Amino acid sequence: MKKILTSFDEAVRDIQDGSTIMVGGFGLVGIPENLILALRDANVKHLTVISNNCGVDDWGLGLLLKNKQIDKMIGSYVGENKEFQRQVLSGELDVELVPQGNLAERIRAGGAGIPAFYTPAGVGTPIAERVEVRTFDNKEYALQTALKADFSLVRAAFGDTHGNLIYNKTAQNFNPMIATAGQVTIAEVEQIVEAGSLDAAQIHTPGIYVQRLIKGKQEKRIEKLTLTK
Amino acid sequence: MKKILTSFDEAVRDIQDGSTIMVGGFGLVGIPENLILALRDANVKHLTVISNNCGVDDWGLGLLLKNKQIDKMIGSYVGENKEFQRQVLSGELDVELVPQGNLAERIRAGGAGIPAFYTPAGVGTPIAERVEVRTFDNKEYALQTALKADFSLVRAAFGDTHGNLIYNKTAQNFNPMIATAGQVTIAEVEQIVEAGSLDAAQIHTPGIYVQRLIKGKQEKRIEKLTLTK
Amino acid sequence: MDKELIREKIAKRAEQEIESISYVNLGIGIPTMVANYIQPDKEVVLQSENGLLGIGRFPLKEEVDPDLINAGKETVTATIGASYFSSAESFAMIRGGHIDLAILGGMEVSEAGDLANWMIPGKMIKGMGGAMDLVQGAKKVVVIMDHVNKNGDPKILKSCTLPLTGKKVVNRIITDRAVIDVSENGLVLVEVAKGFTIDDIVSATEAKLHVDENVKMGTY
Amino acid sequence: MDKELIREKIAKRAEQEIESISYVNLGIGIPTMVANYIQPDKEVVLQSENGLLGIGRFPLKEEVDPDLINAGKETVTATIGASYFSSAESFAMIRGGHIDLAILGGMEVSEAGDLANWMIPGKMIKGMGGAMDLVQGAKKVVVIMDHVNKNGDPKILKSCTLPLTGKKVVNRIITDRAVIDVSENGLVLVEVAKGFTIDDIVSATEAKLHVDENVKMGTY
Repeated sequence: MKKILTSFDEAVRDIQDGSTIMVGGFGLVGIPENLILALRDANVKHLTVISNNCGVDDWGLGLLLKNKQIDKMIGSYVGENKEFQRQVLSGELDVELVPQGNLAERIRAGGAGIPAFYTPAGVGTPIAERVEVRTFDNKEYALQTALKADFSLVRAAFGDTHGNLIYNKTAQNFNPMIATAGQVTIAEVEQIVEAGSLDAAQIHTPGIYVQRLIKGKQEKRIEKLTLTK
Repeated sequence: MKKILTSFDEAVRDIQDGSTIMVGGFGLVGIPENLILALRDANVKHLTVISNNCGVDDWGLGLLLKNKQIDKMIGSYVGENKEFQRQVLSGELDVELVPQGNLAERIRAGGAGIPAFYTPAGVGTPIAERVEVRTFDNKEYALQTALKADFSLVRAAFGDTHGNLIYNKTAQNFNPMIATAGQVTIAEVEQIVEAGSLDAAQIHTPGIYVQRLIKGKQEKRIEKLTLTK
Repeated sequence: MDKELIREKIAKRAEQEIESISYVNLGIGIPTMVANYIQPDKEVVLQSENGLLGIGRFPLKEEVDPDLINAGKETVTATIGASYFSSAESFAMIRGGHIDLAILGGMEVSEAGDLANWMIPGKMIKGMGGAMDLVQGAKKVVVIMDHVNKNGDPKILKSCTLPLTGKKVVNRIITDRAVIDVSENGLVLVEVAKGFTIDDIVSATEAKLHVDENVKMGTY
Repeated sequence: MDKELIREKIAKRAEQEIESISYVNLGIGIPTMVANYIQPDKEVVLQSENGLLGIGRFPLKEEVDPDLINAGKETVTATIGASYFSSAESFAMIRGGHIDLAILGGMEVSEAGDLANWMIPGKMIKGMGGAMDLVQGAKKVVVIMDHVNKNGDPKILKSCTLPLTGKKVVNRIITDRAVIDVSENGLVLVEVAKGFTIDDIVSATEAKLHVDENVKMGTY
């Protein structure tokens, strides 16, 4: 039932200059590695990227940054990336920092048809200076609007032929919401299985949200290896 | 780690006259049957009940209705219950009808610390007459406020000793959101298993939301048996 | 024609609205019957707002699971590739514009595409269920109903007299007598059922009806 | 005392804030270290805002799963009874008041309980991550930090000079020198660490400090 692709270049071919894209992942965990590589190779420019982080200098979204493909970044934590700093300070890159919970909820709202909602995070701080603040039950909340994208790129452990996705452990993170908020959602999955192979009660992302599926081998780079000796 | 009870009377003992309770289920599917029976026996009065439906005349929340324990009902569809109609027409019962999606989202918001959000459902209809209507991107939306409860009563198929819950098929329905929105959440489960028996990636309701667990045998009455001959 | 045959006729015509590779929500009543007529070559996934994507046929006696129902509370099965989820997720899906088509019953539809289908003042209080969410969220909303009520009075009106389910939400009306589109310029008659003339339809419709230049006669 | 020992001292004192049978979120840095000192008889579940309830110890080499990290992006394990979920669910949990305690680092705390811990104008842009959500959502917020900065200047101020993370959000401050509660009437000194006097603390604190009548000396 779903379009199952074999070429990553083809998967991202209609992403054009100036598109807004959302990309799943937290740090380097759960990022659609090969879709990002294909986007780098496609060399599309002036992207607005919505993602919790912006990769590291030589992996993940950092690759698009290095290649100067991103005009604007909306995320919650970008501290791991030196090139990011350089581009912001030089005025090449516009950045909107959003509290992580607001970011997650704004993306969910985008997929769920909720144009705006109120949240306490950021009230009384610089980030709420230009938004409506309103009191409910004696507590102040800031109005937050939904985020949507032209294309959503997500990564899952399993995808079935109906587009149903299951994520592995903390590689879930932003992927389920991002899958709902793209006009077109492209899922890079570690394994493609026949519909019916996954337990219907255990699907994280129902297939209705996924327009394209492609299988990709993951490097899964580890940012901070910490061990119990 | 969680309080596992064996007496349903004890499970509902601190629910007092005038409490607001939320009850999971859609029709008679996924309702916490034994918790409702115990509430009937406890004979607490003046309850405000938040639930999608209100049972049928002789089962589910219909039992509390028959026993005149409910002062106010907030739900989306109450058409299956003759006693409900009688009490509303006689002025004994106050009812607030809410579009089903608004109801689900208002309960989710209650559990998620979102005091209010905007939704299109109901705009231009009698139910949005007394709420703020606001335009985003040329479409009108109505402001909806969060719903919370003193006690949430849910039913799951499996519960583990850390309070993690897994629901069966469409018996999930309103239960996951209701579990998050109660000051105290009491879960009636078909089976209690040791922590670690359930797959961590497949938990529908994380244990943090559940304060009490109790095992209950379910009748699972069928409202409309429809068969392929 | 007897009532059951009329219902069948409407349901069969409504089936033509369903495109292959689409996600569809069918309301309670005649809309649910539409499922019986879906062409086997169409890939269609039916959504049930109580938390199921992939409604299957009714169960055999030995397949009945009391925990598996549709939004009409009827026992059903799930298709291969189905998924279950919460009511919040289900309505996020509906409200977020992910459902391609919703087919609902109607009491009244207005010239502007307003729909009334949930309450008659003074009668039994039932509740709107998910109808108000569906009419706002689905990409296309088709209302199926009898062309006139029991007294023979039009149900397609200049403006609705009953409390609304949604304002300007209907895209197409399919009745036992005609198919009518809601356009920016008002209602457009696009098909007339067998045994009726254009004049029959116009006189049984209170709202102003533009007749499409390519109106098709006797299509169903 | 060397830096590592001071960090350890603060972390150990902070551990006393954790009650048995509670859900706790530990921030990045020294707060993460607190986990190492949790008394084995306490039943504590650690939440990680990237979608894990039940953070376990760091993995053995053979246990490493690159898909399993904490919010500081360190490889971890999950405890028995853990659960994974999305970021939206994780922050619903945090924002909704389900986390009993959040322990965070701080750059500055004000008399009113304002916290600044996410940015220094003109320096590297990092972002606030989940800190702004955590300080608003957790039932109790404990800030742990050095009492004074590298130049010996107070970090507990009449009002913060850095951009805020949250306004009136801190319940308790634990430093290398003292434990201070934020009350409706201002800051209250409740404990003084070994080797310091009440006067030491008062003079190293810019904000007005009320000394609790039961202030405890040399507790850690």
